[in-house]
Amino acid sequence: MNNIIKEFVDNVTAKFELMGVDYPADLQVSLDFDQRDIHNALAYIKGAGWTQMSLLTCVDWIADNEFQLVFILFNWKNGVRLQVRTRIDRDKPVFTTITNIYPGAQYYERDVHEFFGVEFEGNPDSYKQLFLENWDDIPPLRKDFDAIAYSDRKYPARKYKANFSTEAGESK
Amino acid sequence: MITIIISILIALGILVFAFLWQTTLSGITRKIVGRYQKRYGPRFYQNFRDIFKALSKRGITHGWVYSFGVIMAVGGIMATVMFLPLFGIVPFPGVDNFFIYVYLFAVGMLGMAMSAVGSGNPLAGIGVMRALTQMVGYEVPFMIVVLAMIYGHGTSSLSELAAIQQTSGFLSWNLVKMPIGTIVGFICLLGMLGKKPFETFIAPAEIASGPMVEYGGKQLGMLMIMHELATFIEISLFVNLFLGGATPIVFGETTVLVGLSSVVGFLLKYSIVYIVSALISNALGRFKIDQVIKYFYKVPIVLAIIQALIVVFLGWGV
Amino acid sequence: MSKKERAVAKRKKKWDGISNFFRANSIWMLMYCTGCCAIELPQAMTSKYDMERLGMGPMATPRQADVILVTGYLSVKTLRRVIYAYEQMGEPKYLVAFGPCTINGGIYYDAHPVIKSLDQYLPIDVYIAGCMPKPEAVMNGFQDLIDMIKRKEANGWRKYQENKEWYRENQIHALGELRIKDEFHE
Amino acid sequence: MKEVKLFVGPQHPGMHGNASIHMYVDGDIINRAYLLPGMLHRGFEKSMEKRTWMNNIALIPRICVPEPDTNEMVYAMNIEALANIEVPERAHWIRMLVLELARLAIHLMAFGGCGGPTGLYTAMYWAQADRDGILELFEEISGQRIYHMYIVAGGVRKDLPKGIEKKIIAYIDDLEARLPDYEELVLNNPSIRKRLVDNIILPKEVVWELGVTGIGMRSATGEPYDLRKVTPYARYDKVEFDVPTATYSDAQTRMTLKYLEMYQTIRIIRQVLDMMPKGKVRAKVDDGSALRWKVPAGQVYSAVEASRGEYGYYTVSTGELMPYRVAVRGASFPQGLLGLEKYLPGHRIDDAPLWFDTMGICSPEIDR
Repeated sequence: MNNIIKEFVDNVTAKFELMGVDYPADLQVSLDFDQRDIHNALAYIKGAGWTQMSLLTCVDWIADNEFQLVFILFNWKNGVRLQVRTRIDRDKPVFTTITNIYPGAQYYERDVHEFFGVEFEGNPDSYKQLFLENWDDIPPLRKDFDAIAYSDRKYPARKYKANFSTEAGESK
Repeated sequence: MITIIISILIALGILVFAFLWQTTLSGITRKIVGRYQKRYGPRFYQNFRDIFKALSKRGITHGWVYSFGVIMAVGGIMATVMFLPLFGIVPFPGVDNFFIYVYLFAVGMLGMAMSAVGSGNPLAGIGVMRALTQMVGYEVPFMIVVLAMIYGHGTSSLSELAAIQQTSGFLSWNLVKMPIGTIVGFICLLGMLGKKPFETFIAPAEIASGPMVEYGGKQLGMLMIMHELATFIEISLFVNLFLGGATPIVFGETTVLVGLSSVVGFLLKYSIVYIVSALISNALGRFKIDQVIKYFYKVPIVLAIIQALIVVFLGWGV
Repeated sequence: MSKKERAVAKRKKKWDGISNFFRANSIWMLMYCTGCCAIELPQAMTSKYDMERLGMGPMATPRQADVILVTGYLSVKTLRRVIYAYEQMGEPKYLVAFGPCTINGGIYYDAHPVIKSLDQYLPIDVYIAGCMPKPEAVMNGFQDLIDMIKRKEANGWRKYQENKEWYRENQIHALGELRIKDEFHE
Repeated sequence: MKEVKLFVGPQHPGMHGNASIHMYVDGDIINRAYLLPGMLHRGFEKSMEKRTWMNNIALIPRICVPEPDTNEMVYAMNIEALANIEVPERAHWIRMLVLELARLAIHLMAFGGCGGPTGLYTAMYWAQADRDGILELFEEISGQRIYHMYIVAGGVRKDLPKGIEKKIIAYIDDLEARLPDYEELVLNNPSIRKRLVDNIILPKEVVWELGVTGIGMRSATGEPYDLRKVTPYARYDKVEFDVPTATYSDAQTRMTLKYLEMYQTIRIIRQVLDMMPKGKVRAKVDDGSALRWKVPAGQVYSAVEASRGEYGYYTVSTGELMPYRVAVRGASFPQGLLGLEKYLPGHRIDDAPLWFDTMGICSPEIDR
């Protein structure tokens, strides 16, 4: 099994400029690509047997001022899972859609747009609201969005005389 | 003059009896179905509580068509019940023709359809559309069978049709004489009652109870009364047409005893038909509306035509 | 109070007593699973606990129903629909709230889409404790509701009528606007 | 005829959970349909960033209500992969037991759920009554009927109670004897077959396009694409079981596969109870207070086979007290959103709830 992974990683390295390779778990490889290469890389990976896109998600690296887009791909033939990752600028989060490669990404892109504000060019539906309704703040899963403050502002709680809330969750 | 008053009193008595009897029976059936589904089930008088609770709630209206339609529906069905012969007693002698029930019944149903569409809810519209489509489905085979029966017996009076079947005991029932017709009649009865698999126009999981979708409070209570009465009419028609009506189960000289036993006989047959239909209903799923129509126009209509041909050309079952 | 008014009030009271008997024994609940506590409702409804014994049954639409069950947390999006449903229901109507999430947000006290205390937006007749309430607790809660109706204490709907402005103000604070055009896919 | 817009749900008896379908119907035929999710959105992914690694264990089962154990399992697997925790042998087997019991419960619920849209309420009553037995077993094992919070990082919370094996065996014996009744009642019932056979077909090529997994995928492709076989987790490589497959995915096939999977699940449970070793059930994961436990940095994705398909979490740790980001892949996300939009048109209104039921759509995990 490790041979397959190694061979595949070698192939990818030969074709594309990889920013990093990691093996976070058994049968799992993470590949970091540059934003320019990612569409070609995904098309190549899909051709190599990773036909299923399990997840498209985003991580907000606020310290680096970057968003990281993560594509989880799975190959049912040999059970190897790929994390294909790329970083985009946080101030101008624009990315080209991958629905032409993985059509199933349509709603994941909408999800990421809604929760992080990443725009997907070429996905005409991605700007529409999906889970939230009448949202009036910055996208909620960004790190600079303060959910507790928002919640306190919008939904007043009952006043108790004693303070029952524990500090465990909020402590640093 | 006095005869008219007596007739009206008898008719009102039938109305009250029909309501009490059918509501009780459907409560008992709920209990039986509950046991069938491995549970305890409600009390047998639960349906009365439901109806009176609904009547005690505050109603709303969606315009005069909506309110008027409900009254028309209940009124039409009540009128139908009042013309219905019960235990051989005919409230208005001479006007217990089968076609009277068909037309009066249609008035009530039309009122309900009008009212439901008047509520403006699209689900109600779809439900009414389905109900009418289903009506087209079951009316045709049912009518063929009943017309054949009327042709065979030479009368269209419901009480006479029942009386003919009481001449020589069990063997003169239409169940024995026209077995194919009875099967068709029972399938159509399931369609009329809206039992599964022909529950398509109610279909809570699809169109949220169809025509009933916008009813609440008083209107819903009235519609529930209407539903109980309509069930009474449909099953009474079936029992009178196919199962010999109010046949006595005790034979002898005493008129009172025989009369009472014929009442029991009628109610027994009525209960069996209703409970069997409820049990069938709970062992089956529901069809889609296109499947309902295809079903009615395939099996029952062919059987009905065969039965009609037998009656008309062979003369069996007369 | 004049004699006539007293007579009217007396008659009304008597009528209320009779109707409350029927109301208590025939509670139709709205089939609306607003949150996770609804997963124990099938258990309470079906063979083991059989809610129908108490005369309770599920109903398809708000117009037909008497009681709405808020089963757990409410996201703002659901709150809007619950308000729609509650206002459609015919009076008298009751509201049963499940779990701690309806009291102070429960485990979702810091979640951006979840409201904290439901009684700011809608009047509550009975709270059922537990996360999630076991079927026994659910049945007990319904029994409480029945007793309250018999004692004429389940007056949430009156409270809602009388304090409508206050409730409306809170609703609008949480929801932005109450009625929206629900055309999000276009 | 004019196109009519129908809002099916969120308050609708045919909806599974709190979601809504916007339908444009022409008569009875659906022209277009979209799912409107978000009624159950609770912002889990945000809340988890604000709680410690241990606190989250109480939060995650709530993501998928009917089958919460898969949540606990993937979360634990992620932490174990990040922190390189060796799980005790017995814990693996207990996890399998819990996961398979949960699978049995949700398949029973699916059988009951099939009764709702088709009008066969008897199936619903029977299935819920049988499911109650599993919930009672869970209550004895973990102390909770629905949300067990039983599988934690490093093993399971506590050992199985004494004598539970006998009860489980008695229960599954009983259930196995009753399963043919379900076959008669649902799968072989002519009126239900009329609704299910050749209806709501999921074509093979579409499966890949959508990313549908689980029963939907296996019923269309005919390949045993089950994560328990492809990438065995826990000790699924040590037990024998078959993955039922089919090559024509209509609603009837999918229900039949659920039915056959119940037998396989029972088979797994028997083997697990036979082969379960004695020993510790929880590895020590932290030094001192669990609340100050820091999971090493890393980014990892784990998935398990839920009843609806691949259920996964993507976890990002920066070595802090709390997760940096946890992304949830709901197993029914593809078939619920895109699948519904693409494959419901052309069907009748009556088929929408059946799509939900046979594809096993769980709205809380779509919304998170």
